Amino acid sequence: MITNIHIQAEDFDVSDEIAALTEETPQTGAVATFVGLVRGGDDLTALTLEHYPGMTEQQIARIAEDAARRWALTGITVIHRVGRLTPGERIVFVAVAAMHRAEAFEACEFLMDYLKTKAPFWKQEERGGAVQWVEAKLSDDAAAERWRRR
Amino acid sequence: MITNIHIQAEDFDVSDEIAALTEETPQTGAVATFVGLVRGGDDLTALTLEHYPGMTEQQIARIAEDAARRWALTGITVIHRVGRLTPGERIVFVAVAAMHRAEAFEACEFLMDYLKTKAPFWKQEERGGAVQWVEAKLSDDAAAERWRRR
Amino acid sequence: MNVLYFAWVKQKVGRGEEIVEHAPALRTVGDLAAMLAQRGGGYAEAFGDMTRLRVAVNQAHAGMDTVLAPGDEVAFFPPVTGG
Amino acid sequence: MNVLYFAWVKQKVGRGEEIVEHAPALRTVGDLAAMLAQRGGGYAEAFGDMTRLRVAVNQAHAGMDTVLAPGDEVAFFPPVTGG
Repeated sequence: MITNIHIQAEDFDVSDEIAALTEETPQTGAVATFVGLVRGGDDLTALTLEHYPGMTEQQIARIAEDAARRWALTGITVIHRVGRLTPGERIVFVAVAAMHRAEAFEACEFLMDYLKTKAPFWKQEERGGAVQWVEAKLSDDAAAERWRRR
Repeated sequence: MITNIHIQAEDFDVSDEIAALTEETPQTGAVATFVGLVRGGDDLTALTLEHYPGMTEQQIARIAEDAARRWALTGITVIHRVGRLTPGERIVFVAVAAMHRAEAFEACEFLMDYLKTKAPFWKQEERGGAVQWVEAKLSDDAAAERWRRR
Repeated sequence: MNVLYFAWVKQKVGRGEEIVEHAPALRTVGDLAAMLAQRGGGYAEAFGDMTRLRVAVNQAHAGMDTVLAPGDEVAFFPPVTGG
Repeated sequence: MNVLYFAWVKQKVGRGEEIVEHAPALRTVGDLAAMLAQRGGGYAEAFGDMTRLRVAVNQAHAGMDTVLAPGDEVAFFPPVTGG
């Protein structure tokens, strides 16, 4: 099992990340990925993301280990950007490689639900000149919660 | 809703395909993708894929329309390669863009289940010198079947 | 009618497509399959057990009892194994 | 102890981190938060309603009754809003 976790200001290339994940695991048959983008509209000018250096990486590593225990996986990559991002820019990337697709899809969704609800990131929105911290959403909590019952 | 469907011998670039899908839809916040690779091991030398030109494209277009009716999506790309492919090569790609991640994930998995079970593709395996047609798997049928009940 | 063959059906009959004249005796897909099986050789092998085959008429999934018309495109193939 | 602040907590208290000497009166996270609230100003705003805050001790999620020790890293922040 390969695990890559990066918290970074820089953008990433999805093709390169998938290649890095699958090149060393010839048994991989399926790669499920997720790319989160800054959604335009509603006058949004930019998002600024902050994290807790050290704890964030550690928490994501723990979640990745948990996923690897639940499903038969060959690799996981998680990239989360921080800093100021404008509409259309990539924020988050999760790729899960496995022999079969069902495992790859489930683990990818599981990791995203946890990143959204448990990993220490905070988001600030700029609309026009005004800047405001984003409040946590209950729908995201519900998405993460469903994995407990399994 | 943007829909791109390609049956082709050539390889594709995942980053380019995601960019093409999201560039014109600023409301997209989530892109779920799936990449299927020729799995190495078991002495597999190559796969050769055949399709039913015309019917295959038409069936996939219909499945994409069905997905767009079931979930709030902003775009779908399906690429399926045909011809001879060796271990590690990409066979199939599905990308689903949506405002929110749950819809993108579900529709991506739905499309993959249908591609595996209903779209007119046939796969031949080469192991050593021997060439053999792949038999349809019941587990794939079960995966596609679960979408009927929803 | 244009009759198409895919995968191992194509290999057994030795061709990818052929023209078969529509006739009263070929009312349904089942009639056409039975006629093809009677040709013997690779055709008999391909069409001997119709439970192993799937069929499409005019690019839509069909069955043995689907009624044929002049100009139809009829395709015979094994269960699909995509992705 | 090293005390860290993130997001709007950091903005209200006007700094990202500070050293707070461990003391018998600061037995738990709740004691530390109450002491910080009593400083008034931005601290009072940030720590006035502890239900709005989350806390980690040594980079693990913790609660108001978590017991503190010298050298602990204590972080206060709002509920997370990642991805």
